[in-house]
Amino acid sequence: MSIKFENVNYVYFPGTTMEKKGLDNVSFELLDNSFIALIGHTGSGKSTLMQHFNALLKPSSGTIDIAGYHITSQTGNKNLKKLRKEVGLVFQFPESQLFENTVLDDVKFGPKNFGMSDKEAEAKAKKWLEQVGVSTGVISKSPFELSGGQMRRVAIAGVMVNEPQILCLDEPGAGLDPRAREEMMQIFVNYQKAGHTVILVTHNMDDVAKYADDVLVMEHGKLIKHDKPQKVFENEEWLKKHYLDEPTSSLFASSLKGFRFKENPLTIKELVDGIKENVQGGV
Amino acid sequence: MKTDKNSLQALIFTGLFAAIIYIGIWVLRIPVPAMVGRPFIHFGNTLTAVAILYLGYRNGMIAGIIGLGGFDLLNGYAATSWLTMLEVVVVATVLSLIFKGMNYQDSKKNIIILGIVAGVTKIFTTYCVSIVEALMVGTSLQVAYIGAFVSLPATVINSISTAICTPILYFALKDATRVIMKKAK
Amino acid sequence: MHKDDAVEFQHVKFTYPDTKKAVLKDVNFTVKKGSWTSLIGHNGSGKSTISKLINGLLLPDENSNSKITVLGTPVTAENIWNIREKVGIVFQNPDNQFVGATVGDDVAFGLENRGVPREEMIKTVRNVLSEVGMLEYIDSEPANLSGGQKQRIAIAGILAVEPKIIILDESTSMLDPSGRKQVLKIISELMQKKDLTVISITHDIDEASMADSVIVLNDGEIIDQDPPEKIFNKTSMLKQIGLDIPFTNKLILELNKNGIRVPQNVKTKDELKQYLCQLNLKM
Amino acid sequence: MSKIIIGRYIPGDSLVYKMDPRGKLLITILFILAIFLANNPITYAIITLFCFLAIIATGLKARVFLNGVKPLIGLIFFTSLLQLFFMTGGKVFWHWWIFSISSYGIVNAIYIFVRFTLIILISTVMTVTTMPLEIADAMEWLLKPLKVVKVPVDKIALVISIALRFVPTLFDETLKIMNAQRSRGADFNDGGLIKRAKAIAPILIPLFIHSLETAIDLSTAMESRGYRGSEGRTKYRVLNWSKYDLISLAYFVLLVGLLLIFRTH
Ligand SMILES: Nc1ncnc2c1ncn2[C@@H]1O[C@H](COP(=O)(O)OP(=O)(O)OP(=O)(O)O)[C@@H](O)[C@H]1O
Ligand SMILES: Nc1ncnc2c1ncn2[C@@H]1O[C@H](COP(=O)(O)OP(=O)(O)OP(=O)(O)O)[C@@H](O)[C@H]1O
Ligand SMILES: [Mg+2]
Ligand SMILES: [Mg+2]
Repeated sequence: MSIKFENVNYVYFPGTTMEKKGLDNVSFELLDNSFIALIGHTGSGKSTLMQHFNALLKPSSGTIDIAGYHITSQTGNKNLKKLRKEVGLVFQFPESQLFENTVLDDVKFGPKNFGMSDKEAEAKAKKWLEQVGVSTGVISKSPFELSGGQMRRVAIAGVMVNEPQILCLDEPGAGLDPRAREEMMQIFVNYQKAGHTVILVTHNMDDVAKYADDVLVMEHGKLIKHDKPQKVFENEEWLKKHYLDEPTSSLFASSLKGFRFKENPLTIKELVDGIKENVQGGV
Repeated sequence: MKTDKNSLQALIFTGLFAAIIYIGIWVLRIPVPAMVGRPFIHFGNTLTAVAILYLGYRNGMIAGIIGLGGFDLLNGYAATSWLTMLEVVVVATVLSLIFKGMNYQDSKKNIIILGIVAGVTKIFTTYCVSIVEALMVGTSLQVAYIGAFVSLPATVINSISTAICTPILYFALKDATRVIMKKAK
Repeated sequence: MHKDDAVEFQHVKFTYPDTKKAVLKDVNFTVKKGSWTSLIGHNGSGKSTISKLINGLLLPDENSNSKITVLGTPVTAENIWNIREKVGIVFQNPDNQFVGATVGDDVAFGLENRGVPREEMIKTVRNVLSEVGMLEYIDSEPANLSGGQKQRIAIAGILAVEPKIIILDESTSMLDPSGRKQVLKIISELMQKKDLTVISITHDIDEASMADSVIVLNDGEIIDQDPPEKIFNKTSMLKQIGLDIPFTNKLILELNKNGIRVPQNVKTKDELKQYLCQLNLKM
Repeated sequence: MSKIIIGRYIPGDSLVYKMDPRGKLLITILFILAIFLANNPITYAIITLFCFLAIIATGLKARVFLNGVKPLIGLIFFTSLLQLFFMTGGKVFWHWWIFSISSYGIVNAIYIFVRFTLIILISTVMTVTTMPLEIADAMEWLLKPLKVVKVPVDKIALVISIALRFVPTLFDETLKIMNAQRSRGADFNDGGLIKRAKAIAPILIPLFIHSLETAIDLSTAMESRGYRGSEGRTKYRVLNWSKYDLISLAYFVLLVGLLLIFRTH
C-alpha cells in the first residue's frame, strides 16, 4: 500500500488570467513506514503537493494512489472521510485550527467526526495528549489559555489522535524554541518507528539529514529529485544551483582541507566518525 | 475590548470584523433554491448581528456597513449598496435598543431572543429594500409590493439561519475572547 | 548611565496587569551604542516584554530604584513619544505589522504620524525602499509579497524615521532560510552605514552569533551577558535552560566524547578547522 | 499565498481610469439619478447612448459588462414581466384573472428593462475601473462633511482601510482553517441547514481568534511607529483632480441638458 503519484499536474485557477501551475507532472513512489522529507524553497509547491495526499486538492490530471484510494481529477468529494482519517495533515502553525472550549474537546473533534463514540474519542484524546507531552492538568482548560508551544502540541495531538497511517507535517517546529523543536521531532520519529509513514515538510537540512530515509525536492512545481539524503546532498554544484543548503556537517566537512571521507558526512555523528578515521587512521 | 470603543485595538478589530463579514458573504455560503434574488445563504447577516452585540452599537454598525455594504459596492451591486448600508443601520439600532432594554445582560435567553429579533428585523428591512429597489428601476408601487413578496422565501431562510447562528457564534466568540484578553491584558 | 550606552535597565521589575507573578524580576543590563546585542531565552522567558519596555509600550512596576534609560532619556509616561522617535521594532509576524495598503503607504506610515510634509515623505520613502532593495515594489500590495519581503518593508518603514536603535523581536522566525539571510544581511549592512544599535531577540543560533554581545534570559532573570564565543562555550548552562548550542560547540563536545581532545582555546569554527587540519597533517 | 482579487477591478489605462475616484463616484451617483429624468423613448435612447459611450471609453471588452449584468438578469426579466402583467392602462391586449397585458404595460416593461440594465452597466463602469482602495479614498472624502455632525470620519476611514488591507489575508487564513478542519474530518457541504450552520463554528472561531491576535499585534506595531490618532498627521496618499474629471463633468452636464430638453413634461 505504498503512495504513488503518476504524472500529477495541478493548476490553480484554470482558465483565468491568474492561471498558475502548482504541480507540474509529478511522479514518485514512496515506501510504507518510512520517514520522508519534502524540501524546496518558498513557493516551490510543497504545500500544494501535501494537500494532494488527502485529496484536499485533486489533480488536474494524473493519478494518485494512497491509503487504498485511487484519486483522479474525477474523484468526487463523497467518501473521502476515510481517506482523511488515514492520511493526517498538520498545517503550518496548526494552533490556528483550535476552536473548542477545552483542550480535550478540541482533540476529540477529529475522532468524533470520523464516527467514534464520545467515550472512545475521549480515551484516545487523553492518550494522545499525553503522548505529545501535554500534561493532564491542562486538558480541561481552554486551548487559548496555553502558551504557544503547548497550543502547537494540542493541535498536533488533534491530528495524531486519528492514528493515521500517513502523517504529513508542514514545518511543525517553526517558531518554537530549540528544546521544543527537538522534542517535537522525537515524537514524529517514534510515530514512524511504531509503523507509520511520516512526511515532513522542512527547510532545516540538518533535520533532513538526521531523520529522513527518503527525500523529495520540489522546484517550480516540479519534482527535481527523489532520492536518499546521501544522494541528494552528494553534489554541491547541484545544490547551489537550486538554492538548497547543505547540512551543516557536510558543509564543515568539505571545508576541511586534506581530509578524506568515505561518505559525505551528513550528521554530527557521521562527521565525528569521519574525522576520527582521518586523524587516527594514519596511526 | 468593549470597554474602550475608541482604543486603537478596538478600531482595528472593528476593521477585521468587517473583513470577516465580507469573507462570510463571499466564502461561507450555502446555495438554496430561489426564484429571484441571491440564491444562497451567507453568513454576512449573522456576523453583522454578532458584531453589533459584540462590538457595541457604533463599532458593530460600522463593521456591518463596511462588510455588507462594501461587499455589494465592490461586487456588482453598487447601485443598491446604500440600501444595504441603511439596513445595517436599522438592524443595529433595533438590536442595540433591545439589548439596552435588557441592561446588556447577555444571558442565553436574551441572546437567543436577540438572534430572532435580528432575523425578523432583517425580513422586514429586506422587504422594504426590495420595494425601494423596484421603485428605483421604475416599477409601479403595486408591482414593487408583489416583487418584494415573491423574493421573501430566500430572505426568510437567510433570517432563520441568522436567528440560529447568532447565539451559537456569539457565545463561542465571547468565551474565546475572554481567555485571549485575559492573556493579553 | 554611561554616555556610550544606548539602553540601560536598572532593577527593572515587570508584572502584567491581572497577573500576580512578575515576568521580569530585577533585570539589569546595558547595551552599548553602535553594538549588536542578542537577547536569547526560551519561549515565555520575557524577551518581548523587555523590547516593549524599551520603547515604552509597557512601563515597569512602580519602584523608586528601578529605571530604564534610552540614549540618555529616562523612559517615562511623558517621554514615550520621544523615545519612540529613536527606537524602532520589527515584530515577528510579517502580516500583522503591515499597516499600509501598499508598500509605499506602509513605509510612509511613521512619517505621516510625525506630520512630515508630503514632498519630503515621497523622497524619504523612495530612499529607504532602495536601501532595502524593494523600490520596484513601491506600489505592490502586501498580499503579493513574501514574508521576507514584508519584513524588509517593515525595516524600511522604521529606517524612514531615522531611529537610533532597531529591535528585531524574532523578526526572522517566520521566514524561510533565504528570507532570513536577506533580512539579516540588510540589517548588518545598515548598521555599519547608519551607526545603528541593534538588539535582536532570537531563537536562531546563527543570528545570535552575529552579535557583539549576547544576553541570556531565563524565566525573567538575566543569567549572563558576554560576547557570543564565551556564551556559547557555556554549553551546560545553555542546555540546562533549553537553548541550542552552535554547531561548532556541538562538534567540539562530540569530538571530546569520542577521544579527540580539542584544546580549550579552540572556540570558533575557523579555529576548529585549523586545529583539525593540523591534527590530520601530524598523523 | 493565493493571489485573490477583491471586488471586480480590472487593470487598464483608458481615460476613465485616469479620472479621480471621487469624480467617478460622484458622476456615477449623479448618472443613476439622471436616469430618473428619462420618461419617453427619445430620452431613454439618449441616456442609453451616453451609457454606451461611457462603456466604450473604459476600453474594456464587452464581456466584462455582460458579466456584470448576468447575475441579475433573472431579476431584471422578472421585474419587467411583473410590470408587464400587472400594469394596466392604455389598450388591453389580453386579460386573465389578475393578469393583463396592456400597451402601457408593454412600454413600461421595456423602460424598466432598459433602466435596470443601465443602472447596472453604469455602476459596473465604476467598479471595474476603480480600485477598491480608491473607492475607499473617495468614500472618505464624501463622508468628510459629516464631521460637522460629529461622525467619526477619521476613525471610519481607518476601519475601512484595515478591512481592505486584511480581506486577502483573512481569506487565505479562512481557506487554511477550512482545510485543516477538513483534514480532521469536518464536512462543510453536507447535511441540513442547522448542521451546516453549526459546522461554521470551527471555521469562524479560529478566524476570530486570529483577528484578535492580529488586532493586538497591529495596534502594538502602529503605536510603536508613533501613531497617536489622526490629529496632526500628514498624508502620503492624496487624490488629484485631473482634466478627465472636467471632461466627464461636461459630458454629464450635456446629458442632463439633453434629457431636460427632450423629456415630456
Ligand atoms: N491557493 C492558491 N491560489 C493560487 N496560487 C497558489 C495557491 N497556493 C499556492 N499557490 C501558488 O503555487 C505555488 C506553490 O505554492 P506552495 O504553497 O505549494 O509552495 P510551498 O513550497 O509550500 O512554499 P512555502 O515554503 O512558502 O510554504 C506558489 O507559486 C504559490 O504562489
Ligand atoms: N499581555 C500579557 N498579559 C499577561 N501575560 C503576558 C502577556 N504577554 C506575555 N505574558 C506572559 O509573560 C511571560 C513573558 O512573555 P514574553 O512574550 O515576554 O516572552 P518571550 O520571551 O518573548 O517568549 P517567545 O519566545 O514565546 O516570544 C510569558 O509567561 C507570557 O505568558
Ligand atoms: Mg508551504
Ligand atoms: Mg516574544
